[in-house]
Formats: sequence, structure tokens, C-alpha cells
Amino acid sequence: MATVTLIEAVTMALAHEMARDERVIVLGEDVGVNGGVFRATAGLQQRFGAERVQDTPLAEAMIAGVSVGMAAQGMRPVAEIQFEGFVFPAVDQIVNHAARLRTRTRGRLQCPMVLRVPYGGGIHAPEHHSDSPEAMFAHMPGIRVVIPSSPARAYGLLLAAIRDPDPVIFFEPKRIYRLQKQEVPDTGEALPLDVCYTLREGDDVTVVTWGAMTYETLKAADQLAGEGVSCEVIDVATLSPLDAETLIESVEKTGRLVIVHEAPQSFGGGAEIAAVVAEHALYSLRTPIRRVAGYDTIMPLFRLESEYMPGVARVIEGIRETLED
Amino acid sequence: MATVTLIEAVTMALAHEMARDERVIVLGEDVGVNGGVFRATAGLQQRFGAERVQDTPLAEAMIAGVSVGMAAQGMRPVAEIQFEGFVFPAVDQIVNHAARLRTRTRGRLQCPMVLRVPYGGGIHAPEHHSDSPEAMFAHMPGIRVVIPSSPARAYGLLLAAIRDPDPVIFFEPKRIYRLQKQEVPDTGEALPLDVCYTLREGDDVTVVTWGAMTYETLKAADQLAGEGVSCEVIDVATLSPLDAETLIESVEKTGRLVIVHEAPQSFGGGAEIAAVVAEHALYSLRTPIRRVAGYDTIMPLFRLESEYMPGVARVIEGIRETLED
Amino acid sequence: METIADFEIQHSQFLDPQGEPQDTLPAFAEDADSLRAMYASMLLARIFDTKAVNLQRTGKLGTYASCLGHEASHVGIGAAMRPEDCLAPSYREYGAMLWRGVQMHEILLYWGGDERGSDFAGPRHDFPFCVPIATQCLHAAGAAMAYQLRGEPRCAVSINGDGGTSEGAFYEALNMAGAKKLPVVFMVINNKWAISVPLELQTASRTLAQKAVAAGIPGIQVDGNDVIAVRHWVERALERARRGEGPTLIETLTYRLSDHTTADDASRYRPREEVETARKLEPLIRLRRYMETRGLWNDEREQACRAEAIEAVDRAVERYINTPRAPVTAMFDYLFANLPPGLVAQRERAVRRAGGGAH
Amino acid sequence: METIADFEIQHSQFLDPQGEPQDTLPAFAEDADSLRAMYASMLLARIFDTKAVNLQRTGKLGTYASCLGHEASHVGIGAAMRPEDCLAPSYREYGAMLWRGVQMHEILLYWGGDERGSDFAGPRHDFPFCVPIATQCLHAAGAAMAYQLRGEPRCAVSINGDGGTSEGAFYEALNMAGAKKLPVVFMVINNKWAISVPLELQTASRTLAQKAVAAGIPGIQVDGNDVIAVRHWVERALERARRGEGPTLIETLTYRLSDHTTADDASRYRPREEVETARKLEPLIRLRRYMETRGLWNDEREQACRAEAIEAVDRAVERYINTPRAPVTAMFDYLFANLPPGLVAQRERAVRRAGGGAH
Ligand SMILES: Cc1ncc(C[n+]2csc(CCOP(=O)(O)OP(=O)(O)O)c2C)c(N)n1
Ligand SMILES: Cc1ncc(C[n+]2csc(CCOP(=O)(O)OP(=O)(O)O)c2C)c(N)n1
Ligand SMILES: [Mg+2]
Ligand SMILES: [Mg+2]
Repeated sequence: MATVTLIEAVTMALAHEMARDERVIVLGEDVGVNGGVFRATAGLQQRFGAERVQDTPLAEAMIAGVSVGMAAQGMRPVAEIQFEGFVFPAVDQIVNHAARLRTRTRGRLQCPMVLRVPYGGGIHAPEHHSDSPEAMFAHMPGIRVVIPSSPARAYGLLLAAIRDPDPVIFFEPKRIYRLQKQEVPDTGEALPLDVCYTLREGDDVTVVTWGAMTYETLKAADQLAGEGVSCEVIDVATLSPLDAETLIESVEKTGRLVIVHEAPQSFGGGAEIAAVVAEHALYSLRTPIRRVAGYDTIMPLFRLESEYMPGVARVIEGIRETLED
Repeated sequence: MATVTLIEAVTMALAHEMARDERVIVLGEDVGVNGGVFRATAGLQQRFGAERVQDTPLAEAMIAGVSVGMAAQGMRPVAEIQFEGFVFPAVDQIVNHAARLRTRTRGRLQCPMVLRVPYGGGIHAPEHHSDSPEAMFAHMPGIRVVIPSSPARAYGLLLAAIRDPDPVIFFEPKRIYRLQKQEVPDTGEALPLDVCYTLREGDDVTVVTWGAMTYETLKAADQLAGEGVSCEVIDVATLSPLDAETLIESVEKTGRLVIVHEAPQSFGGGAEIAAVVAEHALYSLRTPIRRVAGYDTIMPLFRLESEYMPGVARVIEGIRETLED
Repeated sequence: METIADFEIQHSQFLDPQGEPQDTLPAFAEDADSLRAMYASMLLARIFDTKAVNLQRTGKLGTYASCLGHEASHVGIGAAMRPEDCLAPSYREYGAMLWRGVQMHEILLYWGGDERGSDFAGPRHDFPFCVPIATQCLHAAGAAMAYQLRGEPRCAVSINGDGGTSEGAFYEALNMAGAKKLPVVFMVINNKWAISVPLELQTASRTLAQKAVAAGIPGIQVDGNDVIAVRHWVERALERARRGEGPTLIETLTYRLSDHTTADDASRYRPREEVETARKLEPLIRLRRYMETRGLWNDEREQACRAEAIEAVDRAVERYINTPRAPVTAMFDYLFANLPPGLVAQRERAVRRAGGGAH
Repeated sequence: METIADFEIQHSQFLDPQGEPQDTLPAFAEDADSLRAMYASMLLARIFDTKAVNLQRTGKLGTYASCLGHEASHVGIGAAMRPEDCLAPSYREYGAMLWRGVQMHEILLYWGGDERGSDFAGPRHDFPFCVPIATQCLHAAGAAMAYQLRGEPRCAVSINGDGGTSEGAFYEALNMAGAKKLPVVFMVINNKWAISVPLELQTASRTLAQKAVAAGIPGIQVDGNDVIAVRHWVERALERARRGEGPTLIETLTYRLSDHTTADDASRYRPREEVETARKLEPLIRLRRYMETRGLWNDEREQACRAEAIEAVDRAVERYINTPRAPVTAMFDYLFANLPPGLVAQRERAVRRAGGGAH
């Protein structure tokens, strides 16, 4: 059984699915000989050939657009966008095409494509390499926004994303690419999309998060457990469409909600979670909802990034304040 | 004193500011001889010349990008994106440049540009001409998202947007471009950005909205007034940065909140408003927050668009349900 | 200084505006039925077009983009392609779509605000209308990649306008297709105007065919009012692509004789004389004259052909008019292959509201 | 078939790799001080570069993009421009930036993760480093529009790489600049690689200069290791632009002798021999030989120049290392000209947390 990091789990899922389904094509900048700037596609071109693992010219709108074209004609493209800061030229193809090809043609054409996007800060990267724009995409109907937070979920959710007949943006939390290893058997078993994963059960407060922040959140929960605070930690995993039910049920149990994310707070993913709870579980809320998130500023260059990103201390602060309210 | 429609107010503001400040340049597709496909720039090229009112080649990334370049070098570009469905190629320049030029250069360069974007449904327009993507932009730090909902506010807010030293996306609700006339004196007086406008005071429920939906909301409030329900109607006007204080104060008074918008509900502008209230006015809330919004689907072509868009009936339904909770 | 690369852009015309051959005609032009079929198709497109504009004027159709004057460019493309090839059109190429089997009532449904118009009978793998300018060039490139990967002898063809050549997506598609030798043909219908923006304001490029040079692929300009030239060069480009030799860019020079769409008033921005001059070059006259001179066509055939077209158009209009609105559930049922749980409640609400009349 | 347009792409080199003149040198090359200044600047760039890579290796700098091998392309641009012109660089053109007055410690601050590096002393109107590939081409076009509108005799210059020529923004900028005859020069530094993607996979275009043809503007390829050629052609293009005759595209042919950045390992994807071959063509050797042959340079001058550069670099490193981190308030204080009320609380919280150490 393989003990792998999150990024190795990504590679494993890609290799598994390429071997199983010859419609699966990997494409992007530097994904071939170089194996990706993060090495997510390392070894794939050697194994599957330069046709199925294609280095493309440097153009993200193109990468997304040809993926739409391929997907519509029966392939299963898995495209890599090198960093989240470079996904924006692809937005047009995602919103205006990938997300609506099925709707536009009443199901005549479909768009089973995956756009893998490493995202987030905390790796001392250069400018435009540390943002968390997932909420922008979550607002677009017709695409899924999926974010793994462990090697096992990276493997299972990526398999599910590739097999899904609809487009998925798969945001990979680059800060935890190599943070921890986990035993992940290469069984080809996908994990369900569209559901949250409860990572830790608890009674006092529901803490909802995703991506790299699950680590800080779990650590905070651990620490607070020592003080007798029982946190329920939920990894959203599929940010959109959101599994509101699981979140609501949890808040109905705990009566308190803290949402943790790295992206700027305003109009971020946490806003929707707060909204569905304020709509459907208001009477269960014993204290105000609280968000522990990035400031509404530009993610600073790395000398200040640790000031920007919520760490364990801020998560604990947020939970404590909520319990004291 | 001029009695003008919303779109005439836009033209009036453009003309006023071009006359006052020669750094103001209008550019975009068909804005010149043709005066814009909606006629927002009608007559401006005749009056100010083809240098100051420039038809550009057909390329939205370019329109946004050259605006950034011009703004950085001391001009005040006011660019038109023909319809909101075509703003997506410009997203990269907006997120990665316009929004962060000041931050990136520690104020050495600034980016005083306005991107005017007609948006929204209800005019029986073709595909990709009826969306409401404002929330995507609201999540980006460093830009303002401003949306007028009356001729007077179109005039005053557009003047403010042009004069503001930072970038503004000015979403114009095309459905109400010509819905109603209003006396708007061409005094050159700007209205404040970053504040909500309370359009109607009331005690029973706070109804927050923006753009074209202010009309439906005010009608609903009128109708409900007949039944003895007193609605406070607030036009957000500047969606981002959000004037949370005004909203919170209102909910503290009324104890109830309904948010109305045309965009898909999930991760939409309403989510943030719900979140700030659930954070800061939870104990004032007597009933769950409710959103009256578009479905989380692709805005349908026009034969079904009226089923998609919240109309007066749905607004009333939402308010009633909230009062009955 | 050393010259390290040079390029020539050619222009091709077979029939002049009077229908006089300027060159040896390609083989397919020997076949009278083939010429008649193309003429009939152009006539059908024109009659359909006139009707559609009328439907819009009388409130029975939404905004509509006329194809008046472009018939040769559109039909020439349709006639050159094989059914298994893939078309990624823009929004006004009815001549190409009809030839490939899209039904007229489907086109009307689309402009009538009904997505079912894009669930068309024509090749099921063809892309639907594409409004966001030039984005479809990338879909064609992607489709071509799929065929190349699967070793299928199929090609993709995208169509956009002169204005579309200013969009980044257009160049990205050309460059990608060149780099990968994709079996794709990029058609640029140069009708001189992008809404109100004339070609001179759109680009300093003397021809649009020369944009191919940037991608290192062949580019040619053809007379877009000469259906023989269009079909011939598209066929050649498709053959080349099918042989694995890569993409071609073809510019067809024509003119938009109508307003941009029914929402536009072209008299605001372009001189009537320019339109009148262009009208003399329109594509139906010349093919008809050519055929008439050779005894392949006459008034009788013209009347019969016209009558048949009118009848077909009328039937299509009737079918369109009688198509009931789709149920409100359609919004939800094609969003994803499987409706996510969170949307079930929204769907129910929409159904209830539609039933209850509240919206 | 009729030829309606033709194009030639020229290549220009003044000094061959051995420093032998291949052509009559431009006037500025008569001036020994001018040649020496360019050489000194290239040497400074190289010494700075080596130091920066070392700083990164020892954990004192973040990811850094080396300019090794590009010195002639970069310094040639810097030397050709006037201070009032505007540079829109990419991320490794230190030779151009230093020439224009940007300070070395500022460049280090930038790669050290501090925005103050872009608040540089160089021309205050110059654009900062630009990481999102090719987006800066549009800024240069926009800057040129501003100068054109105000009637100022100023030009903008953008710089991007071979990979950058695949981005839509690049073509959109060229096309716009052509259509409006903007006073802008687009530099493409063709160093053969875009991270691991070699030029052949990037495009089928034989030269990158020919991409100008798509925009109807002049394009030329110059030897990018020949600082005289680079400076000369950039000067000519700037003169042309200043005369109101519009934009030019200049491709400089060079080679990336280093890894893409310090985060890259080029040995994974390119043969050592290719690098070794390219190293023989590098730009410092040839100018030095040319000057030495003519008695304009000698070992003594070389030593002095080198010593001066080392000292300057050391001073810059010291200044960089001693620059304290910016306060946490910086995140907020440059977001908008005036902090919106909603952000005041966030700012206070950030200050409190920074003080309290919690983050
Ligand atoms: C990305 C994008 N921007 C703007 C528009 C609005 N628009 C529709 S058609 C058109 C002009 C297109 O001109 P051209 O490419 O020459 O095609 P034609 O209509 O002449 O066939 C414009 C600007 C659009 N549909 N898509
Ligand atoms: C839009 C965008 N996509 C991807 C990247 C990641 N990236 C950084 S440099 C680079 C290669 C650039 O190659 P080239 O243009 O040849 O410039 P060079 O680095 O060789 O100077 C890539 C893909 C980026 N910075 N921006
Ligand atoms: Mg056109
Ligand atoms: Mg390169």
C-alpha cells in the first residue's frame, strides 16, 4: 500500500485513470518532460506518451478552450493551470462555455473536463502565486469546485472529478502538497463529490473549512480539546454545489459556527456557508457566526504573508470568541 | 433641469466629466460613431472628437489592459464592455492588475479607471446577454463594484466613480435603462461611494437589493404597505466594499432581513450581506434571513427568463414568508 | 541584414461579379447538380433570412443576426465539409448549418429564446451557435485534437468574423493548431464591419489571411461572394488537414448587406453608397448568371426553387411558432448530468411557482 | 490566384560571437564611452545575478529569475530608451531596469517578498515587474495611448519572452497598437525556452518577428547577444514611434543559460550540450573582444569595472538585508487611496494581532 503525499496522490489518481480510460488526456504548461512545476504529472509522459500528456503553448484561455472542445468530442481532458494567479485568462471559457455547454445544447453536448489549479499561499512564492480565488468560481452555476485537503481525498476526489460527466475545477492546496503522508491504496475507488467530510465530531462548535486550512483547523481543535472544547470540524471538499445539509445538521447540533478560509473574507466561500445557516438553522444558533479568513486586501508578497493568512492562533481566537459570545 | 432616463443620466455624467477633465477618455466597442449599442455614449464622439471617444478593436482583455496602462500614466479611462457576458476576457487584467496596481507599487502608480458594464436580464436579449456576475468581482480586493438603480444615482455615482483614484466596475442594470425618467440636474455633483442608500424607511423588515431589482422591491414594499407591512428598502449601490454598518443598523431596527438579487443565489452578493448580519446582528434577528434570488442555474434564454428572475411576486412571497416565520 | 523568412498572401476568385470565370474552375463545378444545390442552398438561406427578419419585426422572434450577403461564404463552407467533420460556427452562418442538416425551425427556436434550438438535428457533434466572439476557434482546435488523438480522419472548422480576429482567443487557437498540426480550418468571414467598427479601425493588417503568418500556418484570401472559390479552398484546406499537414486560415472577402442584427441600425454609421456598391457584388447573382449562360439554370428553375424554399421556410416558421415553451424544469435538468441535492429544492420551488403563476 | 501582400523578415547582427563586425556599426558605437557603459552594465547585471542566485540558495531571497545570457538584450533596450519613455518589463530584465535607474536593492526586495521593491527609484512612471505573462504588453499599449493623446514625444516599451508570444494578450496588444499607430515597441526576448517548453512546441512560426505581420506592423529579428544590434534597432523603432509612425515588434534571439528560476531544474528537460553550445555565443565575450581589439578595453579596465560592480552589489545586498519588514498596515494602506470604513476594523485587528504575535 502506498504512503503518499497529497501531490503524489494526485499523480497516482491521474496515472490510474489514464491507464483505465484512454479518453483521459493530460495537458498544460510544462506537464510533459518536466512533469509539472510542482511535479504533479511527473512520469506520466514517459509512461503514457507525448500524445496523452501534452505540453501546450503558454496560453490559459487556450488550455481551457481546447479542453472544452476535446471534452465535447468525447475526450476527458485534465488540464493543469500552473498557478491560480494564471487561471483568470481561462475564466471566459469556464463561465461562458464549460459551465453551460450541457445547458446550452439541452444535453446534446457535454463537457467532462477537469481544470487542476494549485492555489493558496504560505510557500513563499513570488507575486501572483498565492491567491485563493475559489469563491469566484463557486458562484458560477454549472461547474463544480472541488478542493481536497488530504492525500486520500486528493486521490478519491480527483478520480471522481475525472469520471464526472461535468466540468470540475479542482483547486489543489499547494501549501500542503507535501506536508504529510498518508496510506492511500491505489484501488481506483473514487470518493463522492457534492458532500462535505466531517473530519472530527464535536458538540460545542462547528468549524467549517477546506483546503490547506483544514490543517490549522484540526490543530486548533486538538489544542482546544485540551481545554475541554469539543469542535466538530467539517471539510467542505466540494465547495460548489455546496452540501448545505451536512453543515446545517452540524450547526443544529452544536449551535455555533466558525468558518475558516484563506481567501479574503468578503464575498468569499464563507459568506455562502454563513448565509445558508442563517437561513436554515438560525434558531439553532446560540452565538453569532464568525469567519476566520484572509483580510479584504491583496494577498501580500511573502514577507507579510503570514500576517495575512489565518494560522492556528487566529482559528483558536475565532473559536474562543464564538464560545464567549 | 433635465428629465432623464438612467442611460441618459450615464451619458450626461460622461459628457459632464469629459468637459470638466480632459484626462477622461471613453473607449470601447462601438462607442464612437454608433454611440454604443445601448446609446450610452451617443453624441460624445461628435462633441469631444475621435481621440477622446475611441472605438477599439474587438478585444475585452485589451480594453481593460490598455485602460490600466492609460490610467497608470495619468489618464482617466472610462471603458465600456458591451454586455456583461463579454467581461470575462477582461477578468485577468481586472484582478491581476487594475485591482492591485496601487498595492503592488506601494502607491507609486495608481489605476483610476472605470469599466462600465451593462448587466442583467429581462430584455429578451440573445444568449450571454443577461447574466449578473457582480458577486465575482465583489470578492476581488482593490476594486469597487458600483451599481446604480435610478437616473440620479447613475449620474452621481458614475461621476464619483470617474473621479475616484481607484478602479471601479460600474454595472449598469440594462433592464431599467429606460424604465423611468427622473429630474437630474447636471450640476456635476457626485454621490458618495461606499455607502448604501435607504430608499424607503420601515420597521417590520429590511429588504436589501441593488440594480434593476430595486424596482421590483419598491413595488413589493408598496403593495405590502397596503397590507400594513412596513418595509425598509435599502439599495446597496456600492456592493464592494460593502457598507455593512447601514445594513446592520437597519436589521437591528427591523429584526428581519430579506435580500433580493437577480444573480444565482449561491455565493452571490446576498451571501455576504447575510453573513455580515449573522455575524454582527444575530441577536437582533427575529426570523431567519431569506434570499430572493435567481436559481443556481444558467440564466435561461428569454422564453424562460421570467421564470428565472425574481419578480414582484417572488419578492412579496419572500417577505411574507419571513414575516410568518 | 539578412532575409530569413518571406511570405506571400494570395487572393483567389473563380467567378467575377458578372459570373465570368477568371480561372479554370475546380472539378466539382463540372457537376451541374452540385452547382444547383449550392445555388438552391444560398437562395434558401436568403429567403429564410428575410422571413426571420420579418418575424423579428412583428414581435415573433428575438434579436436576429442576418446573413444577407454572406450566403456564398456560408454555403461554400457547408458544401466542402463532410458530415463527420465538426463545425464551430459563430451566430449567422445559416447557410453552412442548413447544409449540414440543422433545421430552420431550430435556428428560429434559438433566436426565439429557446435552448432546444441548439439541440439540433444537424450533426450531433457540431458546436452550437457561439456568441462570445472567437471563443469557438478554441473549441474547433480542441475538437481537432480529439480527432488527432483518436486517429480519426475528421476535421474541425471554426467560423468567425473580421472583428473576431482582434480577440486573443483567435490567435491562441491559430498558434496552438499550428504548433500541434491540428486538423482544423479557421474561416474568417470578412464582411468589412464589426457592428459599427470598420475593418480599418479593427486592424492595420492589410489582409486578415496574413494573420496566419503569426502562427506559421498557411493563409489565403478568397472572394467570399464566390461560392466556388470558397468551397474549393475549404476543400483543399480540409484535405490538407486530413493528410495530417495541419491547419489553414481562410479569409473570405464579402460584405454585410444588412444591419448587424435586428437590434442595430447600420445607417447610423455607414454610408448608403457603400452598401449599394457592395450589393452589386453579392453572391447569388454571379452563380445564377454563370449557370444561366451555360444553360444550367433558367427562370423556370428559379421559380420552382424559390417556391420550394418559401414553402420550406413557411413550414419551419409554423413548427417554430407552434413549439410550446419548455417547462421550467428545463433550467435544472440540463445543468448537470445529475442534479445535486441542493438544487432539488430550488427545482421544486420553480415548479410550484410556475404552477401557481408566481414569478 | 493573385499575390496581394508579401512580407520579409530580416535578421540583423553587427558583432559576431567573436566580436568581429559584420556590418557598418551604428553611430553610437563610435563613442567608446558608450560601448564601455554598455559593457559595464552587462557585467553589473551578471554579477548582480550571480549574487542573487546565491542569496536564494542560502535562504536569503525567495524564488529568483536569473538573467544569465540575456544581458545584451536587456541592456540594449535600456540604452536605447529615454528616461521619459516607459518600460513595461516582464520579470528578469534587470539590465534594462538598472540602466533606467532602478536600484539593485529594490530588485532584491521584490524577490525577497517585499512590495517596496516596486516602489523604485527608476523612472517613477515605469511599470513594475510583471509576472502574468504578456499582460504587460497591453499596459505598454495603454501608456502609449496616453502619450499619443497628450501629444507627448514619449514611447512605451514592453518586454516578454518567446513563451509569452502564445498569449492572447500579446496579439491583442500588437493589433491594437497597429490599428491606432501607437508609439510603442514590443520586445520579444527569444531565449528558446519557456520553462521546459522549447520554441518548437510553442509555435510553428519560424521566427517570432513575423508575428508582427498579423498586426500589420513591422517586425525584425536581431541577434539578442549583440548589444549593438539590440540598441540600434530599438533606437530605430523608438524614433519611428516618436515620429508617429506606429509600433514595431523586435525579436532578440538569445538563450537562457540558467534554470528558468531558482525553483527550476533545467537539467530535467534540456541537454547539457545545447547549453554549452549556447554559452559560446553569450553577449559579454563579443563586446569585450571587439573593444579589446580596438584598444578600448583591457584587463585593467576589466578588473576595475568588476571590482566596482562587486562593491555596488555588496552594498545593495547589505541594504536589502537590513531593510526591516514593512508594517502589517502596509497591506491596508495601499489598497485604496482612502481606506473604506469596512476595512478599518480589519486593519485594527491586524495591528493588534501583529502586536500580540497572534497570526
Ligand atoms: C467577446 C464578445 N465581445 C463583444 C460581443 C458583442 N458583439 C457581437 S457581434 C460583434 C461584432 C462582431 O463582428 P465580426 O467579428 O466582424 O462578425 P460579424 O458580426 O460581422 O459577422 C460584437 C462586438 C460579443 N458577442 N462577444
Ligand atoms: C499567464 C501566466 N501563465 C503561466 C505563468 C507561469 N510561468 C512563468 S514564466 C513561464 C514561462 C515564460 O516563458 P517565456 O515567455 O519564454 O519567458 P522566459 O521565462 O523564457 O524569459 C511560465 C509558464 C505565468 N507567469 N503567467
Ligand atoms: Mg464583420
Ligand atoms: Mg523564454
